[in-house]
Amino acid sequence: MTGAGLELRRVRKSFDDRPVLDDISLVVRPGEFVSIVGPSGAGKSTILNLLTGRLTPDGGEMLHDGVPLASGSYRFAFMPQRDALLPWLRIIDNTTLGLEVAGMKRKAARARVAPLFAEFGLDGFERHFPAQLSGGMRQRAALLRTVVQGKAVLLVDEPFGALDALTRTQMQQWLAAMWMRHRWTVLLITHDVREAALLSDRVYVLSARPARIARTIPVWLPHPRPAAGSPEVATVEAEILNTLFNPEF
Amino acid sequence: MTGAGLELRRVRKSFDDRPVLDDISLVVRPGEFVSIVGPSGAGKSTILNLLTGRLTPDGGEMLHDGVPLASGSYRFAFMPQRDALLPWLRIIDNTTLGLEVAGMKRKAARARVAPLFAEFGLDGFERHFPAQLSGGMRQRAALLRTVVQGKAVLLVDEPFGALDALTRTQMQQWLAAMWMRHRWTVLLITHDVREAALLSDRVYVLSARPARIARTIPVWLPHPRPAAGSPEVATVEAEILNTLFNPEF
Amino acid sequence: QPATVTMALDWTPNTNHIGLFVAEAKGFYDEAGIEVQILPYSDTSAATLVANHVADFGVIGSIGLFIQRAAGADLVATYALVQTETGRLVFNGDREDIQSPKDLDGKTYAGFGGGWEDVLLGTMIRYDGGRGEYETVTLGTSAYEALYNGAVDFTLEVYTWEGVKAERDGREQRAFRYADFGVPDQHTNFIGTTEAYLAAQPDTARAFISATQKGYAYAVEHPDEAAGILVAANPDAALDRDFVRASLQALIDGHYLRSAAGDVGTIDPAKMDAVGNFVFASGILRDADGKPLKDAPDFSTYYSTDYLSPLQ
Amino acid sequence: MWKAYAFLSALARALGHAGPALLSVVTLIVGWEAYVHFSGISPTVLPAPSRVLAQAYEHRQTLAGHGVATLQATAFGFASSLLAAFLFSLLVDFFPQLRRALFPVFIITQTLPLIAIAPLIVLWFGFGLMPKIVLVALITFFPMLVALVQGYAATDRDIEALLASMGASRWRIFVTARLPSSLPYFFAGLRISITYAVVGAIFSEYAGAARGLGIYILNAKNNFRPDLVLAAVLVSSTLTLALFGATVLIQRAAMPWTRLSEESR
Amino acid sequence: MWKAYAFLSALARALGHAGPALLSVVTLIVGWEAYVHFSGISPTVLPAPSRVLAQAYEHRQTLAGHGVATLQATAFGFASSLLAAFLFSLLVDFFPQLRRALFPVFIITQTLPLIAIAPLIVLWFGFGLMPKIVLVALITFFPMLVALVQGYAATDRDIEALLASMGASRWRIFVTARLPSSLPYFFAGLRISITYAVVGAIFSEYAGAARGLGIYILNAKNNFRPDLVLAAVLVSSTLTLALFGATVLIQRAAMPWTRLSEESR
Ligand SMILES: Nc1ncnc2c1ncn2[C@@H]1O[C@H](COP(=O)(O)OP(=O)(O)OP(=O)(O)O)[C@@H](O)[C@H]1O
Ligand SMILES: Nc1ncnc2c1ncn2[C@@H]1O[C@H](COP(=O)(O)OP(=O)(O)OP(=O)(O)O)[C@@H](O)[C@H]1O
Ligand SMILES: Cc1ncc(C[n+]2csc(CCO)c2C)c(N)n1
Ligand SMILES: [Mg+2]
Ligand SMILES: [Mg+2]
Repeated sequence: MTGAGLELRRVRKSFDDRPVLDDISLVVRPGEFVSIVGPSGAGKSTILNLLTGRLTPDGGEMLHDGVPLASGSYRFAFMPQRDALLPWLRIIDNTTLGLEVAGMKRKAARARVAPLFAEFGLDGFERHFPAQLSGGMRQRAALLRTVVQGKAVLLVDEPFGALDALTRTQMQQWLAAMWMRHRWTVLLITHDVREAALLSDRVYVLSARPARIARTIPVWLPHPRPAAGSPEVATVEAEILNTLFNPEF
Repeated sequence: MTGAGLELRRVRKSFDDRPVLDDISLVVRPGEFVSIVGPSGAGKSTILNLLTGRLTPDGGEMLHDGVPLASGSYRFAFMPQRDALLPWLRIIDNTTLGLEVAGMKRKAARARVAPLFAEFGLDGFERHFPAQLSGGMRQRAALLRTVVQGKAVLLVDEPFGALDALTRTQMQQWLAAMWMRHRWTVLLITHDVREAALLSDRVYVLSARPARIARTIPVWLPHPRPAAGSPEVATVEAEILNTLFNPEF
Repeated sequence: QPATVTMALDWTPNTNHIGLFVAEAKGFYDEAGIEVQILPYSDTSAATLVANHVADFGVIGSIGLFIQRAAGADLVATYALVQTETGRLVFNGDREDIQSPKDLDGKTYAGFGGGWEDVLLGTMIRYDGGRGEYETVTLGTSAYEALYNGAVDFTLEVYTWEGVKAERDGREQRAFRYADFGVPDQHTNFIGTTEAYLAAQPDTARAFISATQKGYAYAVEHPDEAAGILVAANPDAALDRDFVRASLQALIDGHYLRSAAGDVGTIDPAKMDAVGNFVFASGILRDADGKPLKDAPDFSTYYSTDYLSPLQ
Repeated sequence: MWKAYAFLSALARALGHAGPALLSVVTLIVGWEAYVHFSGISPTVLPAPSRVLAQAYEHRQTLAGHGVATLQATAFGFASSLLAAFLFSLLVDFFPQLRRALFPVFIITQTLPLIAIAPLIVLWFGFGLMPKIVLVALITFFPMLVALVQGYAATDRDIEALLASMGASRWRIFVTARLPSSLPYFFAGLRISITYAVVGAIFSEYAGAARGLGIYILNAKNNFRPDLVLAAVLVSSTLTLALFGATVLIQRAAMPWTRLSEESR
Repeated sequence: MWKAYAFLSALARALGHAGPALLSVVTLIVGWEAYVHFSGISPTVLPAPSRVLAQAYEHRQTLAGHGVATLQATAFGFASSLLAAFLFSLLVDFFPQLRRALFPVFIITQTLPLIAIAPLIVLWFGFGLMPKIVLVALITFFPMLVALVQGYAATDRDIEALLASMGASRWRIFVTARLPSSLPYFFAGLRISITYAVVGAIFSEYAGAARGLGIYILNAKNNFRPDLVLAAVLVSSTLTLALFGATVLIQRAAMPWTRLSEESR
């Protein structure tokens, strides 16, 4: 039952006797866009912390391409909640950060990142500080920093939660377009039911803490999906919402 | 062309030579739920500041029931962005604040507010401090404080912007239900296109600064509207989004 | 390489210190093969600096010497700056209500913060038939301003400095001499060091003391030049040359620096014994644990005249 | 039952917190004691802590008397300072132009070296409580003023807009919103200032006074009793720490909403 | 052209800012001068500012000499204090348990009345630069340590999580994230501490030194020259304000990202 991509099997995690993750099993196949939706405090960020190696699970297995994850292997590129750009680094230095930490020389890292600025709509902003960019541009810079690391899977935690609703909609459409072009393997954490429905190939809905997978919702719709107005997307949304608001779940 | 309710005619406002409101005309009839949607920084909050008397317009007219608004008349109840509960006052004192400022004795004010706690889902939390309440409860307390003032119009600025997406959806449905029961006259500012489509009888879409009314979208759908999944609501949403994202507007 | 001697002062430079500056300026220290560094007055008393080996020598008050020695501090007086008491109890001249020390009962005294002041004043007032009860406000260096402003009733001064200054400034003052009211006459202050220093560097000590003695003797002989030296050596202090000259004259005329017998710097065993027994009897001599001494110590160990040169 | 358990676990936690602190303080004292004993250093240079404690106990009555005088000076001085800071904060809040005019003057007062100023203040104001009050106020007034003004500025603009929309007067807004908003800043300032207040009071006594720990220290110093100097230092530090602790307790009592929010979520 | 305009308007704004301040300072000085002239108060009690200025000018060389000595003591003391604070902040950051053990000891040092401690420190460390360094460090070390530790704690948890996910070492995270995060706190602490540093240096000179403004003040006072005392106070305050201004400039240079974000949005 093993295979390519990322796989979690019956993963459990408690903090001081307080169970947070009860029983989490999920898969992300190469090239898939998978989302996790769940109530606040359910343990969504905790799942990513397990995958980045910040936390170790109390039980269960975490496999990548069928091999158990060793601690300290740093196989995945992580994009934290909000953008987490370092305010004191210029955009160019922010985007090369992962490469430099991984040991690449500054010059080589810049050479790797530079050609991507145009595609990410950041051309000409290399020497700006993050505070000089708009919210949407900052998110694009953060995503650029994430993908340029060339890791197998992108772990993205609520990237657009702090943006206003209009900018958020724009960024979702931009991300959908970028994903179609590059077909990154993505595990996205979100609060936003519509975001999950718009972007994902599959949505895992978490129960409240201690979190289990309450429901797995495959989304068989073709990409790209319209920002609003498609009844199919609306159906997926309704399905997610029903699971979330179902008192029995 | 005058009538009952609130009316703005060709209102203009600049800050230090920077025009913010260019030409705003709108009406809110008694019992109507009207929304204003627009980009960040367009001047939405500025409109409410004009109505509460914090700012005075540079030009144009503001009428209530056909009579020009005198400064210092405080005819409207205002609910600011976020909840703006006073952290050092217990919920009961927060909710009676408007009445007490208007000169009512504390005892009388409490007697007026007390029966509403149950309806607003705050029963038993009278003596709690705001920090002890969840985000949704805080919003309900803030709305209770607003409606209990018994003013002719409720001015509500992005009430749910700070909530997570799931709680926000719940609160929107709760507000829709409350509004159907009480038929308050509401002018709602929001970033959230779906919120506007779900709740409003009419949506004014603002242009970017200096703001004009780019489009007026009447919503002829019956209340209550489903939280997700109605194609009619989706159509309204798409209409608003198209106006907002139209580069010519 | 000349030996260096550090010397701590007890007050801003004044005519009590004149011999030090004269010896320095006239090259007496150079001739003696030593280099003297005069440390400015600070909030930490010279006796403390000396006893703790921060300074080699220092200007030490007479009664302070007895108190600290009794408490076990390693201090020895090696040179008497003055041959007879320069201090006196002083108050403004217009105080008709103060005619003799007993009138000081109930008045306010501006003090410097030391246990012995109480003994001195108490003795004088009681000797005169008073109760010895007065208020103390500890003012330290602000005592004189407070007296001149009338904020306090009396204080102690060095006649040859503050007293002369008051005369020159035309300020009416009256005073009581300690010796007139039951307090034995004393050398008001000394140049002192530690036994440890004398044991380790007897030659340097001798060189320093005798050169200093020469300085004082020279100052008595050449007051005009000496006054000029003191003023020039202390530009920061902005001293008034005429005042310094007048002060020096008072020191000379009163035989403070050179006794009528011609002694300069000599420590008089009789005075030391009298004062020692006086402070012992008053009960302010305490041992290292703060308990009053039971037996009178041998005061001759408190000083040494071995380092003076037999000048005359 | 629950209460008793909660109390015990709170106590355990407090001890757990205090443990390392106590340990290091005790280590320091024991090390000092050992050094004095084995180095044979003279007690006039560095007295052993045991001696300091013994002397503090022996002279407890005198020390208490002087301590009370210092406490009194601190209390009066600090109270005046607080009152003045509050009145000026009101002034500056209602007439913001005044801020630019007054603050630079206050900033300059903060750069004055106290040792130079203290004797002058004593000469100008006499030897009573007044110069102490002035000096303590000089040290603590501006930090408290800044704390209050910062606190007012930290008021949530939304809350002010809300109150204004209700027709609240400027004064009503001040009392209902700005003043409570300033409390955390006020107490942060208070905790620091109270420390300086004690030191300031001792200072002014040192420059001239009839009683107080400053005088006691001066006398002990002039009588070559560093053990008594340190005994007085012990009293003054204890006083300072006690006042510090008191402000923490007052803050908890004055701001119940911050306390509750931690407990019961 | 634009540059010139921008410069001129910046100047106008600065003057607009400085205007009320200058006005009130000048008013104060003129009022003081007038009071001295018309009250006929003795210059030994309260000298007129004109006299203070004239004397400061007349004794400018002496004052400069002592000022340099004080500046030197301040600089050495503050540099040592900064170094120690940084090393301890590192220690406490990497071994958080140490914090609980060390901080209470440091807090106690902050409650010690300096007038009592200064002479003892002179006794222990002699008459040279050392006691000054120790005293300045004693005053400024803990505030700087607290500022740094607070600054580290203010680091965005997300940024740390991000760096950890990239495989960054504890040290790399410290250098890349925690240290830059602490800069605003560091500079806030610096601005306050530098003020205390000057006062502390003067203090230690007062207790014992060969040169310095403290010594000068003490001598002037004993010679009944309050005008010279105030002239030295003027020098010391100017020194403090200059150092304060320098820290503001250093901050602007060291944190370009905060400056730019205001200009160009
Ligand atoms: N390091 C930790 N130590 C103790 N408890 C933790 C830790 N990290 C998270 N928790 C707790 O685990 C629960 C889940 O936290 P997590 O951040 O994973 O939630 P989340 O689903 O990401 O929430 P949100 O949607 O608000 O981001 C919370 O109750 C949180 O307080
Ligand atoms: N009192 C004021 N003085 C000067 N400029 C102001 C003032 N109030 C608002 N502005 C400016 O007016 C513009 C509109 O502000 P406003 O708060 O009305 O926008 P908004 O549409 O409510 O934005 P958001 O969606 O972010 O809340 C902004 O550029 C703002 O900087
Ligand atoms: C120049 C000079 N003036 C005053 C004192 C202070 N002082 C210390 S003891 C004492 C009284 C003498 O019996 C006085 C007045 C001093 N040391 N030197
Ligand atoms: Mg999370
Ligand atoms: Mg707004």
